[in-house]
Amino acid sequence: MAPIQTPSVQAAMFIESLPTVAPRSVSPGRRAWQRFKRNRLGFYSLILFCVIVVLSLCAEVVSNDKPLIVHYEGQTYFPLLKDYPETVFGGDFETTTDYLDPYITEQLHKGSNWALFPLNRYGEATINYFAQAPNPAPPSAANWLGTDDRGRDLLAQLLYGFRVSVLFALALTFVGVLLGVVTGAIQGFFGGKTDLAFQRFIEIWGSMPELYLLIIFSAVLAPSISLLLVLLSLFGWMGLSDYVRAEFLRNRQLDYVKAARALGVPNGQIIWRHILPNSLTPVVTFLPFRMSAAILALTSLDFLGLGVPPGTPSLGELLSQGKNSIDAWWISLGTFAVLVMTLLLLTFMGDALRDALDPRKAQVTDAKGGV
Amino acid sequence: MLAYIFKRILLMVPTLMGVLLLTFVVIQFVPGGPVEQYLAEAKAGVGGGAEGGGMAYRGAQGVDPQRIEQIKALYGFDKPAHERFFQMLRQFAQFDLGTSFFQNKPVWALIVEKLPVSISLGLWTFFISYLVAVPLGVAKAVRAGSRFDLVTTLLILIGYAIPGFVLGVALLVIFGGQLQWFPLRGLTSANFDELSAMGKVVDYLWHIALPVTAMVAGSFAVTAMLTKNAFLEEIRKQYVLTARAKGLSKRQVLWKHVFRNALIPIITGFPAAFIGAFFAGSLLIETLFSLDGLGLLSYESVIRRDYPVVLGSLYLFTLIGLVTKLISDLCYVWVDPRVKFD
Amino acid sequence: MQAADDKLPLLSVRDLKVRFGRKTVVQGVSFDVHPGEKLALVGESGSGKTITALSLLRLAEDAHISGQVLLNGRNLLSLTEREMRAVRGGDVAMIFQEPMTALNPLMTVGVQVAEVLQLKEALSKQQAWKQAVELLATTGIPEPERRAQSYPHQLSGGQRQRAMIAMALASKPKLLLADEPTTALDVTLRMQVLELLSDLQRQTGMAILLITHDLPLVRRFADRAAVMEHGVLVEQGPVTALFDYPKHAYTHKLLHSQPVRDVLQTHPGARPVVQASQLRVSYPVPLAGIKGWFGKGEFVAVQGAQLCLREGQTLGVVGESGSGKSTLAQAILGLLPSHGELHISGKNWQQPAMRNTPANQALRRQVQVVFQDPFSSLSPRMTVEEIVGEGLRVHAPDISEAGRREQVLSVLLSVGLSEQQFPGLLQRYPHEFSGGQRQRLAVARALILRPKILVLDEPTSALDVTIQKQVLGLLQRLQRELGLSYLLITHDMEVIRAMAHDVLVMKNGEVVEQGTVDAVLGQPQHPYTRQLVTATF
Amino acid sequence: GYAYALWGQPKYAQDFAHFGYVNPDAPKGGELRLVSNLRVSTFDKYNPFTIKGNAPAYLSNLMFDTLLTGSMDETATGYGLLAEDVTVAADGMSATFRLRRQARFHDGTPVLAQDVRHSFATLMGPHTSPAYKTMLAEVVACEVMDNRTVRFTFRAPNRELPLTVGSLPIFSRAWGAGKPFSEVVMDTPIGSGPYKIGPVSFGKDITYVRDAHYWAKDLPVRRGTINFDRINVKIYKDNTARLEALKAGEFDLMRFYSAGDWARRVDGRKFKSGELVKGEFAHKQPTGFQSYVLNARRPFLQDVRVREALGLALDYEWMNRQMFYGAYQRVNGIFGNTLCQTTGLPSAAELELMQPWGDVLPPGAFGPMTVAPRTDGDSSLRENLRKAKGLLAAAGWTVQGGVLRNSAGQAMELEYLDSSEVGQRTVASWQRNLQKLGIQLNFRAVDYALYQQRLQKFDFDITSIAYQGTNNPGQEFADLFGSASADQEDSGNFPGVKSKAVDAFVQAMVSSKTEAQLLPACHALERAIAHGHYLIPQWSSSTHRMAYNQWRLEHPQVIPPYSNGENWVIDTWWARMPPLTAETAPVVLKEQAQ
Ligand SMILES: Nc1ncnc2c1ncn2[C@@H]1O[C@H](COP(=O)(O)OP(=O)(O)OP(=O)(O)O)[C@@H](O)[C@H]1O
Ligand SMILES: Nc1ncnc2c1ncn2[C@@H]1O[C@H](COP(=O)(O)OP(=O)(O)OP(=O)(O)O)[C@@H](O)[C@H]1O
Ligand SMILES: [Mg+2]
Ligand SMILES: [Mg+2]
Repeated sequence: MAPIQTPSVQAAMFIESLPTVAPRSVSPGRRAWQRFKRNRLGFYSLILFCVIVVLSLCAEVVSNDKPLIVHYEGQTYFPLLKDYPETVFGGDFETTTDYLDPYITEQLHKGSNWALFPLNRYGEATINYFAQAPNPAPPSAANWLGTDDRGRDLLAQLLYGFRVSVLFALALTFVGVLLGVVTGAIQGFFGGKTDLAFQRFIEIWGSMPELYLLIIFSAVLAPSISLLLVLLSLFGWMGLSDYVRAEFLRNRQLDYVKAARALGVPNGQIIWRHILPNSLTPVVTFLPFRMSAAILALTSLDFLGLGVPPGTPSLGELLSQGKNSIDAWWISLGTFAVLVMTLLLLTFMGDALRDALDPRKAQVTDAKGGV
Repeated sequence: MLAYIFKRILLMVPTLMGVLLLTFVVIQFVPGGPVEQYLAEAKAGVGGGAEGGGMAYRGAQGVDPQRIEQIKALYGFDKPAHERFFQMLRQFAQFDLGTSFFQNKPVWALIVEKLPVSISLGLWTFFISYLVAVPLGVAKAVRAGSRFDLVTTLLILIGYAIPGFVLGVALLVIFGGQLQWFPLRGLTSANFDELSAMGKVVDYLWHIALPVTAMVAGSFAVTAMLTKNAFLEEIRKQYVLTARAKGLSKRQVLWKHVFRNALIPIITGFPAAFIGAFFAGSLLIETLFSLDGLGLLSYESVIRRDYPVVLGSLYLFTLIGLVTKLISDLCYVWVDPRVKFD
Repeated sequence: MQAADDKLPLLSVRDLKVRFGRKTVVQGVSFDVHPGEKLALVGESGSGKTITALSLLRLAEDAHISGQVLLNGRNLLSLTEREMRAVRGGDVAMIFQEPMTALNPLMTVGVQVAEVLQLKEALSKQQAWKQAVELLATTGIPEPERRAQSYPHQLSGGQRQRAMIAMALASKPKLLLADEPTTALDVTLRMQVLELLSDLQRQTGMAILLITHDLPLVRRFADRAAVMEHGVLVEQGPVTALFDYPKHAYTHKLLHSQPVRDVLQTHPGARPVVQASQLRVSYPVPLAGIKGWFGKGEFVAVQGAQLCLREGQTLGVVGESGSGKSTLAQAILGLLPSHGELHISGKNWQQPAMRNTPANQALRRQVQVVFQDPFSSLSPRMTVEEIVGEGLRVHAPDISEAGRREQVLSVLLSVGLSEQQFPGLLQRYPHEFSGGQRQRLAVARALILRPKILVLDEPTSALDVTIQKQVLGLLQRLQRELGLSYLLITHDMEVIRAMAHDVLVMKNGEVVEQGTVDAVLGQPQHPYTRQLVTATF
Repeated sequence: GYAYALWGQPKYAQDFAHFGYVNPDAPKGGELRLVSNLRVSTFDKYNPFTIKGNAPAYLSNLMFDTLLTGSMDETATGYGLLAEDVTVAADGMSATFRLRRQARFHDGTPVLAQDVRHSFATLMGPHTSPAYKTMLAEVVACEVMDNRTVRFTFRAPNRELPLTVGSLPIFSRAWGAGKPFSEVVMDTPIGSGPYKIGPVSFGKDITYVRDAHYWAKDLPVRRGTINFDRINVKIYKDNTARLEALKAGEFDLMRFYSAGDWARRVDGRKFKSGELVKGEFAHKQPTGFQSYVLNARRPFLQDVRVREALGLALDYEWMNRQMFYGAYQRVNGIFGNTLCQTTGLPSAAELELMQPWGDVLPPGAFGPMTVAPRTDGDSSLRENLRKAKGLLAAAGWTVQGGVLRNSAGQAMELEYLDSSEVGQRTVASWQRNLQKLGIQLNFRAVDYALYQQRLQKFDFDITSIAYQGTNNPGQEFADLFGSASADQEDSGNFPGVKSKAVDAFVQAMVSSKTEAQLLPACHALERAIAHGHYLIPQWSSSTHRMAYNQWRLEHPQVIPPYSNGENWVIDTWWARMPPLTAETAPVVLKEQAQ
């Protein structure tokens, strides 16, 4: 076999003349993106989702118990960026100022002093200490969405909780999908002994007494989000793995895989470029659900003391509060609204992603759909 | 094929051993075993008391070591771990699942006792969710992008987003407590035995209406979306054109031709869900509606360190799970003769 | 049977236009088909023949159709979906071009045929099944009862095609749209099928719209012919008139394109690159009843085959449909387990051959293949650039992206696919092509690596004669210049004559005759070979 | 005598006709529907004494009589029930009970001394809950003197022991005869109590039916009590469901432990119509001392000033207002609501006890008794925190860079250990206030079993413990605060109090022969503990909060001070016959509900 020659020699062998114009080409990625965009709902969902995530990422500026700027006795302070002890503003303590304290508020409004507060005056852990109504309190002028059962502002909780939950969910979903797809692909593609052995491993691993494991861990380690991420990732991939395996078992027998084999394409590439794109249905379908499951999983372990570190705002925690005080409807309702919205946006995005991955999807929007 | 099945069945033995060994080893490291539970009980007073309090406590002296030895013997902890493990294996080989530490019953009896509740909830949930979700998914695929698709997505997602227990509480408060249309607890009324056959059926349905609703609401979304996407994947393939060219109606094309092709992802979850319907409980729903099911049993046995129940039910359910898995693998071949495992 | 002009046409197509997005692929086609008439639609590959046929049934997906399609005076384009359903399969049936993808992979072919009978003839399940088996038998499928219980992937290309035909004929349509119905059939079977069609026509007065590249077939079979180029009907008329006095330049070109033999002389001393003896290939088949639980039966598809392909030469393989040609090819490619001696460039496939071990992979580069059914062998989610460029990506990973694209474009151009013709060619997906175009993609994919050995399973069956000539010319030139060896499977004796040095004739899984082209085709020994040679029209 | 009083004389004379708080003419009949308040929400046996399994609620109380029975308006007196006579030996080393002739078990056989001994032996045996062994550790033996006389002998004189043995449940030897006690599971208990087991829906509900021929129904101690024909106990596994069932009228009475539930969630149609009412019944039960326990073994918490400072940061008034709906009183000291409760300056007797320990006692101990810091009225949180800051500074802790550090530069970071996330709610405001002092208090919730294990090993900084109060303090305080138990794992000395003074006071308490000796010892102990700031007092409720159906139930006017909620109801309430309906309910009842 002669070595591959330089392109020009090669080209000359086949044809009389080279094409005169360099082809204008749209990369497959771009085409996929265009298909994604064509799904309006999914596209706008993506935008909205990004906006909300960005908003929650700068939650400190939107909702905080610290003022953005303080002008006190001729000097300007930026409490958001730096902690000032209370003594700076005429208080008693050298610890970080509580700007909601009436004593401090009074100081800040004496004479020419002023302070500019964020839109919502509560941070992620701020207790509205100076409220009068017992906790949880219904929506009021001070707490627009009410407070939760320990007197924290619900709006702030939702904002910060969304941030924690969504970032966590993204990470968990990513890891879970990655592991699930890789393991499922390997089992399904190679089949035979590989499949047999790996399946047994999964069966054993899957029946691991997760709860006990967690209890053991909780005895040794303090809860943290990253620990939770690791623990949940260890077990979270198996369901998806089965689905991917099933798809692979079917698709690996198809003719185009045979063709790729005949071409000498290495296994990795066959898996990655040929079979995987055609086996993504369950993956894409489960994406939004995995996200929301991850959000809920944040609380599922609370009773073991392995949930989110206590005091961390999370949607799951709010949900269980809502269950415990069913009369405080604003807690359940607010949390529920955020959850549904997140899930909806994710699902619409999932739909659009499915379209993007489907080359047969109509090129034109007004094609007659369906069978 | 039979050779494959045989191989799989043979492999179940080491798998089961692996599962049991793993759990057994883990259990050795869990803090707070039954002996400790017993000791704590010796000191703690009756629960209750004002809120914020931790463990209720009334003064007491320690328990003498001899007693502790006695207690250890009572729970079988006087023997070394490996001996206990092999004893357990011997038992399990004869399908003797042991006796609960804390309840006066063999594990078998406990499981059998809880089955009616679990089956009631599980089976109904399973049937309703599949019978609704699969056709819904198909309809959504056919009308992908239409308003119908949008609205149903919205509905099933709302159902999915409400956690079962929250919905359960809401249903319980509204329809059980306030309106009193449905009973608040149990699977049957107290006077069940006196009812006529028809009355029994009505009574039973009346009781499970709320819990099943709470469980089923969240179960549509995943299956429906999976069905939808699996159908969308298939619906544009060439053989669908052929089927249409034959003059088949839309429904025939969908159910006779596309369905089977789209089935693999659906079937992956199906046997597990079906068997799960018998044995999986739902802790929160069971608690909420005062139903004595397997969900509660497994949770309590873990929390209270009732190891015989933990291991016994693990053994039984793993065994069933392994068989289920085999069945679902065989289903792939049945659905798609091209699938081969070797 | 000349259709009377005064009779009302059964089908009348007026100014049919079909558009995909902004691209119009059928540009105002008009023609009539009278009851009992056989109209042949010929034309360049990719000229819109299939799309036209599909449009008649309103099955062209994502396409915008305008114009008029009058069936017995009813405009099909304005019917409701429900009314259309009655037309499909009942009044108008269709034989699809690529049977592998057109058949439902998870239903046995028997069921698929019976389904039509149940639907249109309202037969019971058992009756329908019985009749389906009979229908399959009439198309010449051996062991029809067993084959009816096979899934499409368990059939040979020709068998699938015949299943497709049986399905279309099952409902006794008034109009049959036959899109390349005989490409995978050998000459004798082709005759048998045409006979069958003619019989039916005599009985029921069925009209046929025959789409084909096979001009001799048209001449022998059709009443009238229409020639299509670039979505336009350039010429139509009675066959004899059209063939004898073509008016349009394209028609002229079509009629005078013939594969030309332009191959090097045989070197008896050339190094053998594929050598096989006592090759035996079998498929597992399920056994009936309890036995099926314990084991599998065996269907021997190739038995005791012996062959030798020498460097720089072409070994033609001809034979009955279902005789094991594709099976033999796949065994040589190491895609099926085989018994017996098999050496590729002096090496063996590492067993199991299907496994992609490094040793096998190295061998694979030297042996490339064009599958019989191009559509199913192209990954549906890969673009042309990825599909064609894949071999380079794997075997010459150091070529730059741009370099690779250039090579892809040039090889595509050499099989007659150019960017000018198809804007955005590289980014298209397989389903956006015509059958012939897909076949050329498959050829291009195999050629780009310039393998030592090329297995070509019906590489030109879906190509019109002009393109066929171009592709065969290309193959010949490559063989001359680079010394490639071809294993060429085909039903087309013209192609064999033009390309092959040696010929091997197969029947029922056995090699019944082999020798040089001249020897085998000149003095055929075996009765089957004799039949083949004489039946060529 | 007919009764035994721990201190002084029984309130009721020998010939009393009935207890003062009962309605002797209460009508008998009707049904009381209760809800189970047990943590484990099912039952799988009828034997309440064995280790394994769970018995139904109230079974033990309703089915077994005891030798003595208490009255609800006294703290430590037992009146003969099964026993017609109780005599404590002069040396206090034994107590002898003489059984009543008419006493009968449910199977009609007489209650004999052998049964008492059998009950004692069984309870002390290997198959029963360890709590009995703990309770009876000081009892050496139970001897049968004759058929109707039985004597318990004690290891050491202890005034409380006669009451303890007097409260043992007595059951027949015939109950599960021949089987090891651990296998007596489903055998219907043979006791001599007023109720028998009626219809049962096993594992779910149980109904107790009054024994029409109850042998003791005319005894003065039983007059006017046990008025319901049937007592039905329903089981709900979920709190919300239980609450809804109450509102729906599925049972007649429910006791509330959560201020939030009581204030916010107890309402609905039946409350509006007056059928259900919320009753708060004041009692005089010991408050107990539910507290945040500071583990003084930990280096950071060794300094009493630090511990006091931590207490100053707790804003109880805020919590009571914002979270408890004002439902609680602050706990003060360890003997709240008992005779032993300490106030003001130490008396002479107390000083006499305390003087020898002047150097080990906290300096404040000789001053007035501690009063928990307040944040309302004149004092404010800011002021308390200022004070705390001062104390911390004195102890060498100052704020550096926003964090409280000692001279070694260590930051004050403490962990609050709890067994469930729920506790976070109450601690949150404390955490916030401590933050102002620069103290980081981390909340850590662990699995219940793990929590217990860590408590046993004293592996915590701060936790919360609901110490039950008692009217008769005794030996248990050595376990709670004694030096010996401080080093012994698994003991009850969670704060790690290790003080010779405390040991001495406990010793004085235990060995006191009269109330006059006892009280100063208790006061001294209470002062030592309170001024040591080991416990940050929490709160207690001075009422029983019970919602009940007043159309179906009636209760006596006098509320006995020492009753414990449900027992009072079961014993002394009676059914309205016939029950009222919306039409027949008098306006008063309806108005009362508004
Ligand atoms: N889904 C599609 N999207 C875009 N273009 C398409 C699509 N399907 C077919 N085409 C284009 O339409 C043209 C006509 O295709 P058609 O299948 O009718 O050709 P044909 O005449 O049947 O050719 P052949 O003889 O090769 O089968 C081709 O150029 C093809 O590339
Ligand atoms: N997977 C399979 N299982 C069982 N039998 C099969 C399978 N694949 C092919 N066969 C049978 O093997 C025989 C040879 O098939 P093959 O595809 O090699 O024929 P062919 O010579 O290529 O025919 P054609 O010209 O029609 O393509 C046929 O009779 C076919 O039915
Ligand atoms: Mg075509
Ligand atoms: Mg073939």
